[in-house]
Amino acid sequence: MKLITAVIKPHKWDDVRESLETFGVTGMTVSEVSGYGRQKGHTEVYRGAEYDIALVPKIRIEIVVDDADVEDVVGIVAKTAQTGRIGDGKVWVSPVESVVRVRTGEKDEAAI
Amino acid sequence: MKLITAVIKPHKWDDVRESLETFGVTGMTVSEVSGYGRQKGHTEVYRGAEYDIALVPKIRIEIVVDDADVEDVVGIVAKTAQTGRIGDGKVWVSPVESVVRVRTGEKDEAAI
Amino acid sequence: MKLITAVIKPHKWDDVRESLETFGVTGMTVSEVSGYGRQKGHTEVYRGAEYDIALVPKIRIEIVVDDADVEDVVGIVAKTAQTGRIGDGKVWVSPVESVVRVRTGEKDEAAI
Amino acid sequence: MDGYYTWMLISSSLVLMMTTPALALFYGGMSRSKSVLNMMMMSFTAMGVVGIVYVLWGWSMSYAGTDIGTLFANPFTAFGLDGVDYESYVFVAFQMTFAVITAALISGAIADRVKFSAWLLFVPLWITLSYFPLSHMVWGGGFLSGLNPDGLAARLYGFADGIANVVPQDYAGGTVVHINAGVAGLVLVLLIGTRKGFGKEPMKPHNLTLTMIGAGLLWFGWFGFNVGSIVFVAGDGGEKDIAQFMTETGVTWINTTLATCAAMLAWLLVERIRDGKGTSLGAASGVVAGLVAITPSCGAVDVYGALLIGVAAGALCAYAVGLKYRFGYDDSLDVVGVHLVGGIVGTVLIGFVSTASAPGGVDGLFYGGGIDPLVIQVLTALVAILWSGAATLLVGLAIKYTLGWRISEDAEVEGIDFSEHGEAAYDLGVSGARRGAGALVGSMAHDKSYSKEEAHA
Amino acid sequence: MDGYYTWMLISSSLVLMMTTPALALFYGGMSRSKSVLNMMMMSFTAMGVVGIVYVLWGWSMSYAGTDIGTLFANPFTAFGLDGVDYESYVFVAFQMTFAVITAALISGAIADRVKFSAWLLFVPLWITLSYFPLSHMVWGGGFLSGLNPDGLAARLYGFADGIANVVPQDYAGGTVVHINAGVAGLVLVLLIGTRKGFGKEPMKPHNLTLTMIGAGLLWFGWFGFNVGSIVFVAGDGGEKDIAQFMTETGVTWINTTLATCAAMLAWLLVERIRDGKGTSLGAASGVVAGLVAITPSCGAVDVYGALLIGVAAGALCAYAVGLKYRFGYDDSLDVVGVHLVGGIVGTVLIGFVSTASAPGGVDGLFYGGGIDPLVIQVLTALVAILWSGAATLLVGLAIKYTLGWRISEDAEVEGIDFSEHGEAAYDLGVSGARRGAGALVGSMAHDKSYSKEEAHA
Amino acid sequence: MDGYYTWMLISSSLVLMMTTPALALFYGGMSRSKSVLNMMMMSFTAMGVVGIVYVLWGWSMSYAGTDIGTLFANPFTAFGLDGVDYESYVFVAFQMTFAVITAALISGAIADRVKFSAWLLFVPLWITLSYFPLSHMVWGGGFLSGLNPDGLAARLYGFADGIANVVPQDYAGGTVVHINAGVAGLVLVLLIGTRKGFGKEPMKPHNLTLTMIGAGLLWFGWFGFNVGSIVFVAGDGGEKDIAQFMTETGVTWINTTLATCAAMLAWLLVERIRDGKGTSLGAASGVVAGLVAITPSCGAVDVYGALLIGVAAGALCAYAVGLKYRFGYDDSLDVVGVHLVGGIVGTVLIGFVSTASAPGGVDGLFYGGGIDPLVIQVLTALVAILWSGAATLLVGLAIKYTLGWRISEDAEVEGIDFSEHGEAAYDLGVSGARRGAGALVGSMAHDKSYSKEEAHA
Ligand SMILES: Nc1ncnc2c1ncn2[C@@H]1O[C@H](COP(=O)(O)OP(=O)(O)O)[C@@H](O)[C@H]1O
Ligand SMILES: Nc1ncnc2c1ncn2[C@@H]1O[C@H](COP(=O)(O)OP(=O)(O)O)[C@@H](O)[C@H]1O
Ligand SMILES: Nc1ncnc2c1ncn2[C@@H]1O[C@H](COP(=O)(O)OP(=O)(O)O)[C@@H](O)[C@H]1O
Repeated sequence: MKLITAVIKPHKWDDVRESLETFGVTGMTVSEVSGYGRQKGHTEVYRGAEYDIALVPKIRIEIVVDDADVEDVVGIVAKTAQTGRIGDGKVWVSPVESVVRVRTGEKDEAAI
Repeated sequence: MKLITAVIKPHKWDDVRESLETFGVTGMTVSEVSGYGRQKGHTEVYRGAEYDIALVPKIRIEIVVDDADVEDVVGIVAKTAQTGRIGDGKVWVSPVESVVRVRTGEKDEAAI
Repeated sequence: MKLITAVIKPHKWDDVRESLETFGVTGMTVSEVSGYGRQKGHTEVYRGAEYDIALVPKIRIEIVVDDADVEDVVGIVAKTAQTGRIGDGKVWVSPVESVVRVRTGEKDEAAI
Repeated sequence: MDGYYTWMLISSSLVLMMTTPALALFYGGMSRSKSVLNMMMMSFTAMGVVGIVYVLWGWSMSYAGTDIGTLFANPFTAFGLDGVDYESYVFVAFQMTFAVITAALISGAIADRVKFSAWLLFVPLWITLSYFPLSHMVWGGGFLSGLNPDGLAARLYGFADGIANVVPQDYAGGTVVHINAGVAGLVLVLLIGTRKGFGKEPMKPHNLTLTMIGAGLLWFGWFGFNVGSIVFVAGDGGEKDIAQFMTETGVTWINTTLATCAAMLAWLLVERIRDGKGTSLGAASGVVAGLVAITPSCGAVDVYGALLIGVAAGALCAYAVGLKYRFGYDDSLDVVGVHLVGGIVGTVLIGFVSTASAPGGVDGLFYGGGIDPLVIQVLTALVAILWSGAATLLVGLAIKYTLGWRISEDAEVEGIDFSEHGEAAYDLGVSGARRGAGALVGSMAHDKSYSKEEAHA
Repeated sequence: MDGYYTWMLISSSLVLMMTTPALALFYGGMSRSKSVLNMMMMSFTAMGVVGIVYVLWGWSMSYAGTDIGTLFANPFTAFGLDGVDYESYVFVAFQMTFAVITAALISGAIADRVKFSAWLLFVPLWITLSYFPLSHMVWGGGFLSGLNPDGLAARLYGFADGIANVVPQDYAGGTVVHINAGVAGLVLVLLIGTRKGFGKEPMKPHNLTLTMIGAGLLWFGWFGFNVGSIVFVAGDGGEKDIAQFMTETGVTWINTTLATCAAMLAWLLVERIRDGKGTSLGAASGVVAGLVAITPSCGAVDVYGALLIGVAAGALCAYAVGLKYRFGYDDSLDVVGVHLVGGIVGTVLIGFVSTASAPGGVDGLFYGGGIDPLVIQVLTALVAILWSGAATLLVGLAIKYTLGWRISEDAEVEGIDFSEHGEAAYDLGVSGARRGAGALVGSMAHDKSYSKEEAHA
Repeated sequence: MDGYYTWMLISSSLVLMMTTPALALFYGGMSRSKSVLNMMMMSFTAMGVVGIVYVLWGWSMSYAGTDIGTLFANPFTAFGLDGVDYESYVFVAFQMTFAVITAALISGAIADRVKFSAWLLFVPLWITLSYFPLSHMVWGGGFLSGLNPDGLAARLYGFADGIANVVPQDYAGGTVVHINAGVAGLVLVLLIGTRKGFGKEPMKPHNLTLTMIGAGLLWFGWFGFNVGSIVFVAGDGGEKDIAQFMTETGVTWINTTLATCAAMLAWLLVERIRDGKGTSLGAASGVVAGLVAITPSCGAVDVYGALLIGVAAGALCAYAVGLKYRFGYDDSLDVVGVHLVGGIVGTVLIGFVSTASAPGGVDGLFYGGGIDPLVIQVLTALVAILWSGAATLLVGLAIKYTLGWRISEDAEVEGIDFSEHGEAAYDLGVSGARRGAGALVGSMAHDKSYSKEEAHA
C-alpha cells in the first residue's frame, strides 16, 4: 500500500473530494496547513508598518491506497486540483508497510 | 525505525496517551484533522437550507519508534482507540530512514 | 526523493525558514501541531482545580527534497532550530517514491 | 420637562449605539471570517459620514429648511445648523442617529463584494436623495404627513383643523427607515449581482456570538428608537406634555417588547416546523424582525395588537429570508427579508389592528375603523417604496458606471478584509494547543511611516 | 417627577439588557464551544417567554390581582394588563425584566445537556409557580412583606401603623431573584444529573472575553436593577418623593459599586492564596457575586457595610464554587455557588450591618439593633428557599416524567449546539494562515424552504 | 432638576461601563491572544481598586477636603465620605468613574509584560499622587482653575468677581484624564522597556471585532463623560440651571459626535494616502482620538470648531502612533499616540477655535480673542504634563526597585495570560472541522480546593 499526500488550494477541496468519491476512494484524512513556495502570500498593514505574510493557506489530504490505485488517484487529484496558476500544490507518494482499521482490527488491504 | 500514524476519535485521545505512556512511549506529535470516510458528518441548517458536513473531527498522532516496538505500539493504539462504532479510525506504518534530536544532534534510535 | 519532517519550537520558525531559503529550498508545507514529550506543558487553574496541559505547541514542517539535499537540509534545520533546551524537537527522513507538481503535471525532481 | 429632555439625550445616545457597535456586530457575526471587518466598517463609516452630513444639510433638508413641493426642505436654509437654537440640538442629535442607522442597514445586502470607496460615495448621495426627502415627507410635515393640507392623506380624505381626516401612522420609522433601507438593499443587490459561489457554498455566519450580542444591543437601543419617538399633542412643555410622556412611553415600551418576544418565538416555531430545529440565528433574526414591525405601530396598538404584529412579522420574515435562494438574488444578510418585509408588515397591519384606546387614537379595520386607515397605510408604504427605489437606482447606476461597485473576483475569494483593508479580523494562535500560531503570521517587511520619514529627512 | 419616570424607563431597558445580551454572554463564554449557542438561547428564550407571560398574568399574579392567602394574587384580575392604567406600564416593564433574568439565571446550572423543548416548557411553569408568588410575598404586600398584617413579620413581632414592628429588608431581590434562582438551579441539577465527563475533563470556559463583556454589561445594567428599585415613602410624586429620589439613589449607586469592587478583589485574593494566581474568570465571577450580595442590601448599609458585604460575598463564593467538585453536583456555571450563596450572604448580613443612617433606616445587630432584624432576615431567606425548592421540584419532576430533560449521550458528546439547534457558533477558517478552512465546512445539500416551495407548486 | 439628576445617574453608569467592559475590550482586542486576559484584567482591577480608593480618600483629596497649597485637598477631611451629604453621592459616583478610566487607560502602554502584582500596586499610588491632585487643581478650584485667586490664571492675568480674567478651559478632562494618562504611559514605557521582539514581530491585534465593540461602547459611554460634565452657572437648581441644562447638553452632544466622525474619517484618509488602505483598527482608533480631543473642548466650540478639532486629532494621531517604531519606545496599544497627542490637540486648539457663541463663552485666537486664551491652554497642559511625569516617575521607580515590573522573558514568550493568571482566553476546539480540539486541552490533575479541604479534615 501507499500513502498519497496532496497539498492543494483550499477552494479546490470540494471538487477533489467529489472526483475521488466517484472514483471510489472511501476515506481520507484532511488538514488545514500553510504553504510556502513560489506563490507569495499577501501583505498586511498595521499602524503604518507593512507585513509580508509568507504563507498561504492550503489543504493537505492523506490517502492510503492499494498499490493498484496509486496512479489513478494521483492522476485524479492532480487533474482536479489544477488551476494552472502558481500555488496549485504538490502530490507525493510514499510507501506504507501495514494498515489497521481500529474498529475491526482488520489489516492492510482489508483495512482501507 | 518506523513512523506510526494513527487517526482516532478525539474523545479517545486521553486514553490512548495514557496507555502509550504506560508502555513507555516518550514522545509523539499530535494534530487536529478532519476525517472523511464511512462515518458521515452531521447536518447544519442555515436560513432553511441544509448543509451536510462531510467531515468529522479526528486526532492524528505521529510516533517514530524503533522497529522492535512497532507491533506493540500499533496494537496498543488500535486496542485503546476502539469503540466498535464506525469512525474509529486507522493506524498505518511507514519506514523512516533517519531521525535527529534537534536539542542534542543525537541520531536515530538515540534520538527517539 | 525524500520527505523531511521537522517538528520545532514555534518561535524558531522564522529563523528556520530564512536559513532554508538561503540554502535554496523553494517550497515547504507547514502546520501547527501539539507536541508531547520530555518537555512538559504548563498548568491551568479553573475554579480551584488544576489542569496539566500535557501538550506544547509546535510547528511541523514537511519538505520534499532530492536525495542529494537530504543531509544538508536536515543539518540546517537541526542547527537553526536548536536552543539546547528540552523540547527543541525532532527531524526525520522517509522515502518518497514520486512527486507531481499539480500546476504543470511535472514529475519527481522536476516537480520539487 | 427636563426629565423628558434627559430621555432624549439618552435615546439619541442609544440609537447611535445601535449602529456602532450593535448593528456592526449583528452583521459582522453573520458575514464570513474573511469579510467581517469590511462589514463592520460599513456601519462605522456610515456613522462617520452621515453624522457630518446630517449636521451640514440633513437637518435643514428634513425639518428646518423651507418646504419645497412637500417633497423635501431647502438644504441651505439651516446649513451647518445655522440659526438653529440650542434647545433643538438634542432633536438634531436624535434624528441624526436615525439617518445613520438607515444607511448602515443597507450594507447587509451587499456583503463581501463591494469596494470600500463605492460605499463611501454611496452613503452621502443616497442619504441625501432618499432618506432626507422621505423623512421630510413623513415627519417633516411633507407629502406623507397628515398635517400637510396638500399631503396625500389630505387630498384623499380632506383636511380639517390642521389635520387630515384620515391620518397615516408611522410612529418611529417603518417607512422612512425600514422600508426605505429594505428597498435600497434590494435595488443594490440586483444592480451589483451575487457573490461568487452564492447558492452553492453555505456562506454561513462565522461567529454567531457576535450576532447575538448585536441583537441584544439592538433591542436595548431600540427603546430609544421607539420610545424616544413620542410627539407631544400640546407641545408647550406644560403639564399636558408631562402627563402624555408619563403614560404613552410606558405603552410604547411594553408594545416594543411584546412584539419582539412574539416574533422571536414565532421565527423559532417556523424553523422548528420547517427545518426540525430552532436556531440561534433564527432567534436573533426574529428579535430584529419584531423590532422592525413594531417600529411604526408601537403607539397604535394595545398588547394584543403588539403580540399579533410580532407573530406575523416573525413568521413571515422567517419565510421571506429563504426566498433569496429561490429567486437567486443575493440579499446576503437578509436586509430585504427582514427590513423590507418586516417594515411592510408593521406599516400595513396598523390598518387592521390599530385601536383608539392606544396613544395613536385611531381605530383600524378590526376595531370598526373601516377600510380607510388600511388604505392610507398601504398607499404610504407604496409611495415610500417608489421614492426609495427610484433614488437608489439613480445613485446605484451612477456609481456602477463611474467608480464601479465590485472588487475583483480574486479579491472576493481571498477575502475583502485583506483586499480592501489589509487586515485579518482574527489572529488566534491560541488555546493551549494552538498558542504557537502567532509564529506563522509573518514578519515585519518594513515600516512605511518610518521609511516615509526618512524620505523627508 | 418626569426625571424619576425617565430613570424607570432607562432602568427597565437596562435590566432587559442584563439578560439579552449580558447574561447570555457571561454564561455563553463559560460554556464549551460546542454548547455556547444553546446557553445563549436559554437566555434569549427566557426573555421571549417570560416577556409575554408577565404581561398576560405575571403582573396580575404579583401585584395587580386580588391577594390570595398572602401567597400570590389572582392571575385573572388584570390578565393582559386589563384595567391597568398607562401610568403603571413602566412599572410592569421594570418588574417584567426582573422575572426574565431570574428565569434566565437558572440556565447556568444545567448547561450542555438539556432539551431545548424542556427548557421552553420549564420557564413558564416555574415562573408562574415560583417567581410570581415570591415576588408577591416579598414586594406585593404578601406573606414576606412588612406591610401585611398577616405577614410573617407582623405575626412574629406585631404590627402597628400599617407596618410590622420588625421589617424584613430586600431592596432589589436577594430572595425573590437570587436565592430563588439559586435554589432552582440546585434542585434541577440534582434532578437532571451531571454531564458526561464531569469531574474528569476540565469543561472550562471556551471564550473568557465573552464572559468579561458579560460581567461588565451586567454591572452596567445592575444600576437599573438596584438603583431603580427605590420605593417612595410618600409616593404622591411630590417634593418629598423628589428629595428622596435625589438622595437615596446616590447611596444605592455607591453601595452597589463598592460591594462589587470589594467582591472582585476578595475573590482574586482567595484565588491568589489558594491557587497561586488570580484569574479573569475569578474577577468576572467576583463582580457578579458582589452585585448579587448587595442587591438586597444596597439601601440598608453605609459605605463600610457595603465593603464588608462585598468582601464576604467575594470570599465565600470563591470558595463555594469549588464545592461542586467535592460533592459531585454539576452546577455547571456556578448558579448555586454565586447566586444562592451570594443571595444568602447579602440577605443575612443585613441583619448585622444595616444601619439607621442608611435609607432603609434600620439598625442591625452591629449597630445596636439587637437580634430581631437578623432573625427576620434569616426566616425570610428560609421561606424563600422552601417555596422555591418545592415549586422547582414539582415542575422539574413533571417534566422529567413526561418530556424528559436530557439529550442523548451522543448528542452531548457531539455538542448540544448541533443536536438541538443545528448550528456551530464559530466558523473561523481564518487569520492569515487559516483562511482556507471555510472550504472544509461543507457544501449545500439542498434548500428545504425551496423544495418545500416546489411541493406546494 | 430630577431630570438632570437622572442624567447624572446614567452618566455615572455610562462612564463606569467605559472601563468595564468597553476599554477592556478595546485594549483586549488589540493585544495578542496570549495576553488578552491580562489586558482586560488591568481594566477590571483598576475599577476594583480605584472604586474603593476614591470613596475612601479620593473624593476628599479632590473636592471635599480642605485645600492644601492649591495642589490637592486633605484626604482625611471627608475620608470614607465622612460628612458628605447624600445629595452629593451621585457626583462622587460620576467623578469616581473618571478616576477609574484614567488609571485603566495607562495599561495599554505596558501590555504583555508587567507583573499583575506590580499593576495592583501602581494603581492606588499613581491615582493618589497624580490623578487626585490634578483633578483638584483643574476642577476642585486649585492651581489650574480660573476660580482660584492664587491659581495660575489669576496670577498671570489678574482676578475679578471670583474668576480669573483669562480662564483655562477643560470641559471634561483633556488634561486631568488624557494628558495625564498619556504622560504616565510614556514614562512607564521608558522605565519598563520594550517587549521581546518589538519592532521585529508584528504583535498585531488578535481580535479586531473586540476592538470595534470597545470603540463603539466607548463612544456610547463618552456621552456620559462629556455631556455629563456640565457645570451650572447659577447652581441653585432653579429655572436658570434647567434652561442651561436643556441647551448646553445638546451642544456638547453634537460637538462630541461631530469631532468623532471627523477624526474617524481623517484617520482613514491618512492611512489611505500613506498605506493605500484604510483599516478597521484605524477607524476604531480614529473614533477614540476624536473623542479624546473633543473632551476638553466640547463646550467651547461650534460645529465647525468641532469638525476642525476632529480632523486635526484624527490626522495627527494617525501619524503619531507610527512614531513608536521610529523612536523605539514600545507604547504597545498607543496610549501616547492617541491620548497624550489627542489630549494636547484638544486642549491647545481651544485657544484657537473656541468661540463666545458656545457655552464656554470665550473667543479664541481665530475669533478675535487674542493670544491669551491660547497661552493659558498651553501653560495648563504643560503643568499637567510636568506634574503627571514627576508623579509617575516617582511611583514607577519605587516599584521598579522593590517589587519589579517585568515578568520573566520565558513567561513573556509563553504568554502572560498563562504565567500571571493561569488561563487561556480561548478554547475553540470547535466549528465543524475543529470540534475535536477540546480533547487536546488536558485532563484534571487534582482539585486543590478539594485537597485543601481534606487537609482541614
Ligand atoms: N518541496 C516541497 N515540499 C513540501 N511541500 C511543498 C514543496 N514545494 C511546494 N510545496 C507545497 O506546494 C504549494 C505550492 O507550491 P508553489 O511553489 O507555491 O506553487 P507550484 O507548486 O505551482 O510551483 C506550497 O504552498 C507548499 O505547500
Ligand atoms: N484510505 C484512507 N486514508 C487515510 N485516512 C483514512 C482512510 N480511510 C479512513 N481514513 C480515516 O479514518 C477515519 C475513520 O474511517 P471511517 O471509514 O469513517 O470508519 P472506519 O475506519 O471505522 O471504517 C476517517 O474519518 C479518516 O480520517
Ligand atoms: N517519538 C516521537 N515521535 C514523534 N514526535 C516526537 C517523538 N518524540 C518527540 N517528538 C516531538 O518532539 C518534540 C520535542 O520532544 P521532547 O521529548 O519534548 O524534547 P527533546 O526532543 O528535546 O528531548 C515533542 O513535543 C514532539 O512533538
